[in-house]
Amino acid sequence: MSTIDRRTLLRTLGSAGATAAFVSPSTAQTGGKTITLAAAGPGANPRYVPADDLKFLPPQKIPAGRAADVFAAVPRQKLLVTYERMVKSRKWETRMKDLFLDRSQGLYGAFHIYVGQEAIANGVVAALNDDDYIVSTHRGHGHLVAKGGDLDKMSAEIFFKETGANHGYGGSMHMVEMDKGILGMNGIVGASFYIAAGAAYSALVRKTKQVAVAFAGDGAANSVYYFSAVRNSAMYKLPAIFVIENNFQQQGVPMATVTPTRQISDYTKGLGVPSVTVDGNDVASMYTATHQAVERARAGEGPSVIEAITFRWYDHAGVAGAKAGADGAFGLEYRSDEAVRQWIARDPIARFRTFLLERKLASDSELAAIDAGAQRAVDSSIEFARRSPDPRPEDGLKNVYAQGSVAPTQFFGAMAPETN
Amino acid sequence: MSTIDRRTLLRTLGSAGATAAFVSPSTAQTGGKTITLAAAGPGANPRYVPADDLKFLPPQKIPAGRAADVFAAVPRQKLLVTYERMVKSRKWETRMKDLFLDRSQGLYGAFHIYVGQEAIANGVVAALNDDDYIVSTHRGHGHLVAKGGDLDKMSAEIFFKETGANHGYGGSMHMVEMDKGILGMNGIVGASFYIAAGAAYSALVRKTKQVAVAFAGDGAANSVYYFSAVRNSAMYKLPAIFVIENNFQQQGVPMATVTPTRQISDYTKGLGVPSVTVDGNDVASMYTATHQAVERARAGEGPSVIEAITFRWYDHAGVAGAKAGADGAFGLEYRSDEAVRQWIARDPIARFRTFLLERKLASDSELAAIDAGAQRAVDSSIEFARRSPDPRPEDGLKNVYAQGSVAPTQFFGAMAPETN
Amino acid sequence: MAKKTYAFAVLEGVAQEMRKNPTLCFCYQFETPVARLPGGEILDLAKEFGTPRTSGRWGWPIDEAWYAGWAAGMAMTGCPAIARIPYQAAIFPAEFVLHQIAKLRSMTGGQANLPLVLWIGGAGRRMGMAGQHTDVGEEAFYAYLPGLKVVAPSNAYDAKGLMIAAIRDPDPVVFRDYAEVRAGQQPDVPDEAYEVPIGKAAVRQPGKDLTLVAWAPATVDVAQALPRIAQAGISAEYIDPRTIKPLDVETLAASVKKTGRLLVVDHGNHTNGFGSHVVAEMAQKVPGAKVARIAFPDAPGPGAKSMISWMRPDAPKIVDAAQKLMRL
Amino acid sequence: MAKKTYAFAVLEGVAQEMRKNPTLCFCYQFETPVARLPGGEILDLAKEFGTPRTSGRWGWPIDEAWYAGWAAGMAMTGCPAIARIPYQAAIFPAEFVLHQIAKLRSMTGGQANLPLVLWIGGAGRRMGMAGQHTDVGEEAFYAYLPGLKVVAPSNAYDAKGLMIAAIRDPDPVVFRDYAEVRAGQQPDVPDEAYEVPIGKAAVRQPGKDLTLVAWAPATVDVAQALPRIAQAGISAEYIDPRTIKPLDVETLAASVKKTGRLLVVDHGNHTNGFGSHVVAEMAQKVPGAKVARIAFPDAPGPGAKSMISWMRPDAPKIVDAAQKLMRL
Ligand SMILES: Cc1ncc(C[n+]2csc(CCOP(=O)(O)OP(=O)(O)O)c2C)c(N)n1
Ligand SMILES: Cc1ncc(C[n+]2csc(CCOP(=O)(O)OP(=O)(O)O)c2C)c(N)n1
Ligand SMILES: [Mg+2]
Ligand SMILES: [Mg+2]
Repeated sequence: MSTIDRRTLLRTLGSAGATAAFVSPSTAQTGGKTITLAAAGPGANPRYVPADDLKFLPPQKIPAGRAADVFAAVPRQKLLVTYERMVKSRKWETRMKDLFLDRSQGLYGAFHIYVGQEAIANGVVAALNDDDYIVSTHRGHGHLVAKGGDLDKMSAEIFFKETGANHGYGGSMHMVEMDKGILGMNGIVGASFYIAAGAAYSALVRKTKQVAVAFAGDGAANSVYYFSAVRNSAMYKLPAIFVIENNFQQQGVPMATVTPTRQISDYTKGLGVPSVTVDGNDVASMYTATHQAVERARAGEGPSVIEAITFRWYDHAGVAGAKAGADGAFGLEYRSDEAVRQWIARDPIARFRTFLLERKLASDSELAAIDAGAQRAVDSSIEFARRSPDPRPEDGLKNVYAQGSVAPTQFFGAMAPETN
Repeated sequence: MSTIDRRTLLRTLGSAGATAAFVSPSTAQTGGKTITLAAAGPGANPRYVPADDLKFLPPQKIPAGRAADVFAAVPRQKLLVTYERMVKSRKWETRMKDLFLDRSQGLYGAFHIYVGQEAIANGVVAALNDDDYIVSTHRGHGHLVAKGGDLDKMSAEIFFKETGANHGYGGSMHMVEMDKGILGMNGIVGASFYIAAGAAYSALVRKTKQVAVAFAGDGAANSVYYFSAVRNSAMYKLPAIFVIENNFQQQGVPMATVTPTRQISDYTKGLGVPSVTVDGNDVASMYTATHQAVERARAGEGPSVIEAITFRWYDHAGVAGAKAGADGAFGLEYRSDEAVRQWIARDPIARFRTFLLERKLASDSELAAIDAGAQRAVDSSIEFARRSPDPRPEDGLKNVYAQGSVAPTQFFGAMAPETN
Repeated sequence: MAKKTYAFAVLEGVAQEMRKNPTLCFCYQFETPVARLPGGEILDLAKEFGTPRTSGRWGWPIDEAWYAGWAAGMAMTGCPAIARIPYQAAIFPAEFVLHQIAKLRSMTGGQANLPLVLWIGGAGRRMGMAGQHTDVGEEAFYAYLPGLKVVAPSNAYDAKGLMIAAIRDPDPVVFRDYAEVRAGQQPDVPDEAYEVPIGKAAVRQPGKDLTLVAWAPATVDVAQALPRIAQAGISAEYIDPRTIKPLDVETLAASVKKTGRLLVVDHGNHTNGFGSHVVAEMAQKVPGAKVARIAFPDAPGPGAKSMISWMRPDAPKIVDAAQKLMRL
Repeated sequence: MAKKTYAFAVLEGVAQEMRKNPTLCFCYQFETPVARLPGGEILDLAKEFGTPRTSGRWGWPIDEAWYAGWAAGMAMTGCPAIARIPYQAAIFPAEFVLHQIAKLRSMTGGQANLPLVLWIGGAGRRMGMAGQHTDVGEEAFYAYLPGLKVVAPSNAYDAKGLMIAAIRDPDPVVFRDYAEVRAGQQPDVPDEAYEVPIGKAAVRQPGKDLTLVAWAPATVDVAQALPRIAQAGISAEYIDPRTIKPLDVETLAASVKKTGRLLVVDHGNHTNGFGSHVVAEMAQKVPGAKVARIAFPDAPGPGAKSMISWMRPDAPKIVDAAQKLMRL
């Protein structure tokens, strides 16, 4: 056991972060490398100031190490698909951000941008099978794209069209594709933990060896559902993986002001559940950590927790502080612009791109072609959305139950004027 | 760090159990002796059979060691008061048990017997000041007596009389004495955690240095309120102490079948909250562990968790399997009679008595006088209860709000027949 | 067809469906699913289906919101689920039910299926338990939630039939299970599986002077009151809605139209109990009808017998109310 | 007396009480208690009172049941408390409120004091948010709980006065805080502290043909409907109950007795929304009155504008309902 501070760890050990863990009774069982991190964690800091998050910057490149090697050994085709989805996710959200900024487009509703966190969704999903489950959050566009979500349906849903992922009922915060194992985004902080644990139990009953992943934020880790879901998953050795995306922010609340421990992964250490903290902007580390958790899950050994350190580039919701054609949101009072700039400089996609090139896993022109294809897919999805019809007003009474409609009690005598 | 099994630990180290802890990042801070216990803990045992609880028997005597010495140094008067309250608690419940068994007495309502666990309430309360708070559970008669609860009021409440602790509104499960810092028993598993944490916060605001103790069972540790209360108490460094009375039983559910860790104190280790497991039938260990937690709390360092290993002699509720004039309930299908017998052989009161005698802190006749006095107090409290009047029917409409009565809507037109 | 306890009847229904559907699962806490017939027949679902399909011999931890979360994740991924919530915890899963179980179908535009049953205990207005253990009427809250169905059987026959209907229903159903109903007189219960249709009220007794409506625990008191109401010369049409949501408004309204008078007996609280909704619906559907309700007062149930028995809307009060309503 | 935003008015009330009472405390999540007047005046309760009396500059973790637990422990031990619950979590504290906050006084025979305010947000029937973020009407659930009081202001004046009354009240009070009310037109708000009495309805407009009842978000639509109802030649008496529990039944009944007609407009769901209770109370108190209600349908609010705006009981539907009710 060695004791070093977090930043030094991520700088020098790099992808070893994928298996870095604080003292955990169970770490030994997972075969992971055990590293004790010193008091540099962000939690429990009453004198917190926004610039604090600068202390936790990852290195600018995906560092050499075990995780990088493991990831590089993944079939090239899979790596390219992963890259493509990361780019699609980035371009789709960036385009949507520009559309939201342009008032004349008439977009409305919730819109939580995932940009900056793409290595997490994609590193995790790269380690899953197609029939594994994911459960997402309010900030989940990127999770959907990573799991193969359909951009046409997603765009149409943002436009609240009948052709949308949820036929216009859900919007940005509730998109779903059940047949791809996407059990949906969710607007309630903490809900994903229970749904994923329930889905994991279902896999156990059906003996399918499927795994269920709950994505959630640093804020969600304080939900009463979190510890309960992990504890019950440990109790019943469920094939569940809890991915905590620690972007240091909960709306405008800095993570350090509400977290009593140095790392969020500490919460579950006492349960004997492998709980690691990794560099969430490093797709190789995310893949490797998830791969290990998946193996454990499929072997019937129970759940794992992966805390992924990252940062969101935009505001909590909407487009305050953002500009069309430019990355990041600035001038927000709960964080420093310097932090945003530094984290943009650790762009997980740029890091992945460099990795692919340096390891000669792809050529520049190959990647450029993927980039261009992604842009075309994004653009055509928006055309699809625009062309699609709005839901009919009275369809609001449908889909409450499997069959039929509920009564239109907004009208006197529960009948619309025309029929009254 | 040494690794030994739990039973050996309690046998050989005895009262050292008061500060025994599993690896916890914070143990070092508390100055406690760190001991790693091996896989002998009862948790996560799918092949659980009732006889398992026999593996966790404490020694028959309060063992020599640090805790015993610390406790022996407590002023004699305090030790005798503690002994007296333990005896009162035992005799009061035993008498009530006999009354419940005698159908002709007409007792009714909830009745959860604490007998066998008295060292916990009394060891804890001996380390508190009079103005500290306790919050209790459905199984809380013993907590009340330990905190100086009034037997007359308690008996009258069991009889649902106007003179009762709750004027007949509450019964066995809700008794309260606000001015003694007894914030009440509570029928909802897990509720005590939040109320105590809130009271601890209040002490912080009022700068009184009061401490708040939540008593709760092993079952309650699985309530979503538990981890939340400890985590928030850690976050705000609240002077709260969470005492988990692990009696291996949750109604008829054995603790090991629903607890994924070896010890319940493991749950909160990840929070950096000192979390120890001690021999709950050893009043000296309970006192010493609590004393340490109280010092920490008053110093503004935050909460502690104390898991106390114990066993209840009677059924979960009521008097099934019990006999008038005899100790313990037998023939219950969720536990072995052998376990009950063995635990009765570790009677915390007998252990305390022997301790007082062996250390020459009291003479046999002194203790006999206390025993006799306690019996008189119990008997006269029952006479008091019998003599007291029933609440008036219409008083059920009172005390819903601070003022006035609510409407008697059980009558047509919300008026009783006589007045209608 | 045989005399069965309520407990046996419901578990028999669950067992029959679990035999048919190998992915149907059942979780519970301390209420291990074992029931016996006087004849000796034993149903032991924990033994028959084992874990993970049941919570096993010992049951699950005291963490009731989790049961609802589990059921949701299960149901969405091909394992219909029954989650039994002890009565003390009837409201623990409320948030998860409101925002997930009840809404997911609508929020996903119809794509999320949640075939699950929340089997939620009910305490009853009994002496000696006090406050937290004397509640009735949480169906009022669950009925408020769009996307849920709610049933509240008042005997073993309906309980078995409604449980089976709830299991087979593609939507989430709350099944209220009241202690007083379990303890009451039971009709014969067929051995085979059958459904009592969700959404259909039972006209328990035809009559012409007034319509008496009661469900679940209040039916115990109404049963005692009925002969005395008849003796008083009043012909009461007695209806047990059985399903709280969707409420069988047609059957109720037809009766109130005929009798012109409605008396709702509710063991829930007065303010916004489900009885309020029944009265409101009838007042609107049958203008001019005389509507009334007696309910448990807006107070927690106190422990002392003297207080809580006076507060209970019991048979004498029901008879008195019927007579007064006739004089209005 | 000055033009104030709703947010400023309420925080001003809280600040004034916190200045008077050094143990009154206030917790919140992301809604940091800062408000500004156009003139530049800034109220910053986090700064003024600091921690531990407030949740400070950054607020508390996303763990809303804890806020209710905290408030209970605080209030029982001499620190009256205000716990602000974000609208997404309006039901998270439900269990703790039901079994502890609402019942402790009764269960202890009057000995537990719980002077606390649960300041609970309300979403509103807005487009684009869908399901979990479009709820209205959770006051129906809280009003059901004996031991609670519930207020639902519809403008800044009432909000400040009801907040102060709630803080001073010895009993636990739920204060509903709806986004649409905050955003609406506001009357002048006095600078000094004052109470709007809990339990008193406001007759907003006298009339003789029908009684129109609406509270909180529905008042926004009613305000638009009133001139058109008048144009249609209908004299509506418009009452805002302001307090949901205890409901001012006398004021309402006196009006319905006078007009003979009641129209309740409710943004809550139809089944067992609080509107059901208002209708039921009036149908019983004023036999023969014509009672009616329009409410949001029993469906989660869908995201698409086309659907949710059609479902909203808005001004045209209110006018239509008033006209139809007159023809009944
Ligand atoms: C139970 C609940 N409380 C509050 C909210 C409001 N809310 C929405 S997102 C959010 C912040 C979540 O932070 P985190 O979990 O870190 O996720 P992030 O937004 O950073 O991705 C909050 C407070 C909610 N949706 N649900
Ligand atoms: C939330 C909740 N669920 C279930 C119950 C029913 N119940 C009462 S006591 C009890 C067992 C509690 O076990 P434990 O916490 O270990 O305390 P013990 O009875 O052993 O003292 C249960 C399940 C309850 N009161 N509250
Ligand atoms: Mg975050
Ligand atoms: Mg126990």
